[in-house]
Amino acid sequence: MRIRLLWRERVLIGLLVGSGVLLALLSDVFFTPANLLRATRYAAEIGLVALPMTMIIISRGIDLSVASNMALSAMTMGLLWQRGIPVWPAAALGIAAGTLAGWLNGWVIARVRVPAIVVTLATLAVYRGVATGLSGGTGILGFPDSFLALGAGTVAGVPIQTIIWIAGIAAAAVFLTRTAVGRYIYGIGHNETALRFSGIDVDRIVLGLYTASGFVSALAGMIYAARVGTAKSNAAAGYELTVITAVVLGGTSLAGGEGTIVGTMLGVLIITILQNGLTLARVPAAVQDVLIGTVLVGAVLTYRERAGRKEVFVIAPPQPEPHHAGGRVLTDPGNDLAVGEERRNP
Amino acid sequence: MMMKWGRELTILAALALLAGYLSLTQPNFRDAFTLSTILTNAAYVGVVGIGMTMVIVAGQIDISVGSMLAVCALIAGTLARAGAPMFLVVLASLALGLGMGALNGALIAYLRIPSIIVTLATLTALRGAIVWWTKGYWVMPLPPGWKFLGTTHILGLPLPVWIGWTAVLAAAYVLAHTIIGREVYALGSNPQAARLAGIDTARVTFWVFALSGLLVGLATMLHVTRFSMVQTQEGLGLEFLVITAVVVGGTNIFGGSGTVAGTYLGVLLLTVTSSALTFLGISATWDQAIRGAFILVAVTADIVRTGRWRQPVGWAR
Amino acid sequence: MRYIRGFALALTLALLVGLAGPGQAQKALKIFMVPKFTGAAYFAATEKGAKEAVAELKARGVAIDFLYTGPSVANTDEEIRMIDDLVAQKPDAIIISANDAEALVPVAKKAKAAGIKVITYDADVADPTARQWFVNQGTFTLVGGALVDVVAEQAGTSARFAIVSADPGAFNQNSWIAAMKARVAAKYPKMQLVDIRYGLDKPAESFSVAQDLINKYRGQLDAIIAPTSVALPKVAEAAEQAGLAGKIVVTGLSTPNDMREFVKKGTVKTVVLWNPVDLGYLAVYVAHATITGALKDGMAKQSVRAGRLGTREATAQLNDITAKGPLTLRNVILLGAPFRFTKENIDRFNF
Amino acid sequence: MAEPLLQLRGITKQFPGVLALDGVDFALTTGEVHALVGENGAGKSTLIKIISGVHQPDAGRIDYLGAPATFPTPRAAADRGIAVIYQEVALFPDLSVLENLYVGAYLRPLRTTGRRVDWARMRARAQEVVASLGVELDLGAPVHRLSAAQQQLVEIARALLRDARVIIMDEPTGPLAQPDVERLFSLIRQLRSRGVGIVYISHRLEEIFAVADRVTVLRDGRRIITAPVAHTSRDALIHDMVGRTLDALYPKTAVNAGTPVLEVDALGKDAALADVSFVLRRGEIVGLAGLVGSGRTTLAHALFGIDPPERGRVRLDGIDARVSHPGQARELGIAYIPEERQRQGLVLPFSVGENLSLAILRRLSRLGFVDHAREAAVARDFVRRLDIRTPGINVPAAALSGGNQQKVVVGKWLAAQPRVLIMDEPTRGVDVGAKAEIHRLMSELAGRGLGILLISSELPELLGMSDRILVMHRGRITGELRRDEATQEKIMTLATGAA
Repeated sequence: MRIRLLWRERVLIGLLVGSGVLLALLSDVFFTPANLLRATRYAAEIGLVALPMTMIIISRGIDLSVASNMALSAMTMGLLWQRGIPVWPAAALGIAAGTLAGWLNGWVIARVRVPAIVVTLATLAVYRGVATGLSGGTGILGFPDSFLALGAGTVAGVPIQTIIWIAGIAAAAVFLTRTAVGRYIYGIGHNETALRFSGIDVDRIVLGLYTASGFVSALAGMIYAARVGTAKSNAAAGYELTVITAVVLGGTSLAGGEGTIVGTMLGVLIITILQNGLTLARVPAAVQDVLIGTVLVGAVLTYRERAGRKEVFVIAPPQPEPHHAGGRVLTDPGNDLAVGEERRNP
Repeated sequence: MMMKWGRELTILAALALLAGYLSLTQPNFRDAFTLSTILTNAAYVGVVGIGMTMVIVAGQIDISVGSMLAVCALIAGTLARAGAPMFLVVLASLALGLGMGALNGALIAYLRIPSIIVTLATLTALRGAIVWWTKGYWVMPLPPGWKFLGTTHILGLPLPVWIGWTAVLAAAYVLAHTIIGREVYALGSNPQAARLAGIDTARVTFWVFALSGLLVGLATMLHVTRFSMVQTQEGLGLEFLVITAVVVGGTNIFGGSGTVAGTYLGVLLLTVTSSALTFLGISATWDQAIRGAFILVAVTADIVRTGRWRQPVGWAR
Repeated sequence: MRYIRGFALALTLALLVGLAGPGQAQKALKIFMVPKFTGAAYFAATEKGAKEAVAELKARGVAIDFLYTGPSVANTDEEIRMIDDLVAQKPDAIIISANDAEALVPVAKKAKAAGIKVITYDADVADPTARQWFVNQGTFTLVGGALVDVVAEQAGTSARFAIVSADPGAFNQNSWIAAMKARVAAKYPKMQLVDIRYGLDKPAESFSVAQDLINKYRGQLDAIIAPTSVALPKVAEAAEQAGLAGKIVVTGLSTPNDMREFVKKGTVKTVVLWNPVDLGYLAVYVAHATITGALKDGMAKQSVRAGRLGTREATAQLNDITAKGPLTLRNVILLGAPFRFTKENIDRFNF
Repeated sequence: MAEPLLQLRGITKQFPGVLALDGVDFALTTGEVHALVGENGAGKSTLIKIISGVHQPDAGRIDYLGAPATFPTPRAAADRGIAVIYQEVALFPDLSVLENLYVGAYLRPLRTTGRRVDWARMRARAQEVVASLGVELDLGAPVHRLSAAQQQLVEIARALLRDARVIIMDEPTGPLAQPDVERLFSLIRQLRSRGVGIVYISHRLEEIFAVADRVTVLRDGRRIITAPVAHTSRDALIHDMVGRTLDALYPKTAVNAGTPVLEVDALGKDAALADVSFVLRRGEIVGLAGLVGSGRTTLAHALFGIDPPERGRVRLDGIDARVSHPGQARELGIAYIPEERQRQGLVLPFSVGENLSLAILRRLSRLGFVDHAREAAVARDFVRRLDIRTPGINVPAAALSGGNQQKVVVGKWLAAQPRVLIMDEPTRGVDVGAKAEIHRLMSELAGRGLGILLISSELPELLGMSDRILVMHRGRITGELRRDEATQEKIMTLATGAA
């Protein structure tokens, strides 16, 4: 397996390593396995939700309702458990509720054709509102340890949610780069109409993406509830912006068609270690906010500088000749010309 | 004509229906003072909505308005406390809003970073800067002249309402009948064609954001001069409210069409809805769910009304 | 070339961090204090008190590495993450005001399990075994009762009142409301709570919600209680603008500094609160006593000496009312009875 | 001959790696229609862009209105009266016709200095211009409701409103049906009589003979010839453009039609499609003629499942088929080469290989995973078989010429092994060499037993390639003409409903 990284992913790795070294100099606790593993607990929830979000943004959509969905599904689980349903079946039902909420987003977007940003802006309020309404705002706690292990347990020293996240990254990366549907997702982002005219059921893929986003958000909601030991309607407030920040920092274009899972993973990691390391270095949270905003703009600025020149981005087996699938190869110099540009035929 | 103003008329009908029902069942809703408070609370949101309408019509988005409002409010309050005369304070708020808007605009128009990223960054960074700088201390006490703007009444209505209306009318005129206004629509409708038509698209984009900032500066003055202190939490969540109003008001979220009148009606509708929950005694815990569902129904109904949902292909998501 | 820009970015980062990050002290007692959020005068007052106590202890020759840090806005998740990060630095004690009583239990337990003395102040965690001591500013029963008493005194025992609270899920506010209801039921049977509305701790929302209440119950509402410092000034403002200043009783929880103008004007006759400076001050003394072993975990009939405050009893059990019904608080150190700030006394306080 | 309006001498333009123009001379006189022809890549677009201020020449000089001139920006050129009507319409869909006429050059009220828009004056002048063109346009209607022909009218009116002395038309007839083309030509003649100089670019040589006074042929960045059209011929032009003699442009081979592969019976969809019935046999090419909006594309979309029909029956090889979705159409063996190549046919940033495999990606997958080796093999196979000129299969489709892009779209659908191929304007905007190749390919495919339904607005193409021609008017088939009896006049009579 040959892995070739995009230029922006190399920038991100540089940024990750650079800030890692700096933070290690500022705090002796930062660069210890225990601290870094612990930090991934927080990365996992953001990171999981960021996986379907990456795909949705690649398809030129957006899902602003993810954090509300986390709260709604956790709340559903909590309320069912409180009414006597064993915790794991309750969790399954909570995930089912979150998946349904995601499906509902997808249905309105794909079938009624309401813009995704409008639909999910509305369901951002609806889902959290329903969670608040159902629970009256009070939290539910006292879940059994077997459930809490989902959020606090470790396997061989590695937090359980980190393992789930890594598995999710692998699955999402393979799905996006190796399967037909993965290719279609990029295609939908570039030119949805052409995909419809190629006999591809765009609506079904879109529906699937938002449903998957609902499912993963619900799963992250369970992990969240297990980590904090509580199901509460204000859970994960504001996570949607962190998730989108991480995805965009990872190089996914909001204009659709561009983006990778590896980039998103790096984006999540950078935000996580900045927050972790800067707290350890005793930088006030307010300053961290300013810093992360600056990093975001700076990173996107460096991507834009290179946007005119595209590179190969593939995770693919070696090929005897320059290989195509998923590839973007530069050929045409100076093709940033206006309408009606003639393409030269070599 | 029906077609052209269809969305505005729909909202107006919804507004009339809701207000009519409340007036019939809740005698206190009919009260002139109730009306005045609703209009006053809508005034500053409406002014921010003007800027947001321009930004969205131009095909962009600005989610930093709430943080900008807080910065303007705190600096204005600090200046007033330092003894600056009120007209200077107002000018400072306008200038500061213009400056922050211009920063957004420069990053978006000249460095060509997507607006959602720039304003997401300024949303977080400005809020962080506020907490860092104020340490959470509210700005008070404010000099006696501070509340002049916010509490003076003309013909029974507070000054902010009149200023808000003037701004809405002026903006409606500018957008509909001046060259810069029309260029904003052209830019949002087809950016590439706008460039070919000789429009300096970067300049228009820059000014749209700068103006949005300026209007936030104005809105700040309409809002915080009603109170005898400036709280650091001012403007939290304002972007959500304003964008919702713009979308409910019929502006196409992808740019090219939309009116300030629609946005102002959208603001009024949301304000009345919010008051209705209290007047009708609807449990506050369901508040958020009802508001969200309301937006979804409003927007979906409009899409069904205009038949856009039946378009088989090629309709941008 | 291609790495230069990334490098420049990292360099900028380094500079910013360099400016902001102080060095770490050696061989001192590490005491960290995490408020709900740093952006509020109330918590700044507790910081002031805490630093005062730290200075006194230092003057007595105790080396202390004290850090006051928290989320910039009220955010449970950020608070949890920050506490977890701070625990990794192995402080001797950590003083927490919980944004969410339940959600902070696991991280508090984790800190305690790591041998760190965990003290809560201002807002407790839901599980008393997750911490050593709760420095209580005044029980919900006392504070909620005081608010209702103010209404009864100023608007009569058959007053109709409404509440403008923070968020439907806010534990402290909900507990005070529960205590108010209990007080009304026990002492003022004719008093009537007509409505509870939420301003979500946003000034503009708090203001319009207060206006809606005033407009709806015009002439039929005798008092509004705002048990949250963000909403109280906005409720007062709404009463003033409706021409009801002095005609409708406005009271609630806030600091004297924040409410001074309204109290002097008479819009708000009484503000109820404890002294947050003293609260922070006491919390640091409790933390220090717990570290040194002067306060032993879970033992009854102890007392802690807290500088200028004198001594405070450490109580093993204290009955209170919360959002979830009656509750027996365990391992509590009570600051005292809530204080009423009025026109007469308010100028004596600066926090 | 009239006075020279625009004169270019020795224009040279170098792009990295390509010499786009090499010492080209070009002249336009007042009241002249000067056609500019050449294959894609010959330098036509670069020349236009130099005239309109998008590019600056590296060498050479431009004289305009008798004086040396430079056009540093498109705006500068526009201000001096040079207007371009692009292939892709550069209008503002949300704005009214009136406003579209003036974007970038709004009129202000006389005697004031404000930045106000003077709608009344704009409307008055626009009405004048529109009336002078002898056409009707609802100035208040938003442009997105206009037909392609009407949108083009807007562009022409816009040029006239700016007192354009030179109007450059780049493939103006691409989206137009025959009567609209006729109308455009009469409009062009009218403009010519007003003294406007027109640079006319088209791949359709018939049009050049119909409307142009002179023609200049470019090839590989060099001017080959400039001559009055009266002194040249189609074949000579093609020879100059291609650099060699081209075999027949319409290489239709006679076939014996086989069994019916597609039978359509009383297909209907509200008012757009009224009980359409016809039969397509194996090996047959059936032309579908009609004006824009006559229902040809609606019929194609109905058959392909993009916009499923409400009534009627479709049979494939005698078996009833319901097509409610393009994916189903593909599985049933119906392929559709859409009208708008770049919008509907291709994912431009995707590579040639990715576009070729797009419709059959699932068939190239095992357990959901794409077999990249097989995919590459299939793509290379089609690049070779269709002679797609590309540096490789991982070049973005956007980098290919129009003709080669179209071959990619055809290849994508041939890979799906269809039995019925619906081609909607398959050679629009394709240069003459590639056009001939696509026609040859059609004949070959028909020869191998495919049934082809050819939708075209270019009557010579329909006449040259079809075994039979069906003519549509207002959603119904108004007539059927055999190859030997069809003429342009007969088709137009049926298409306009005059029969």
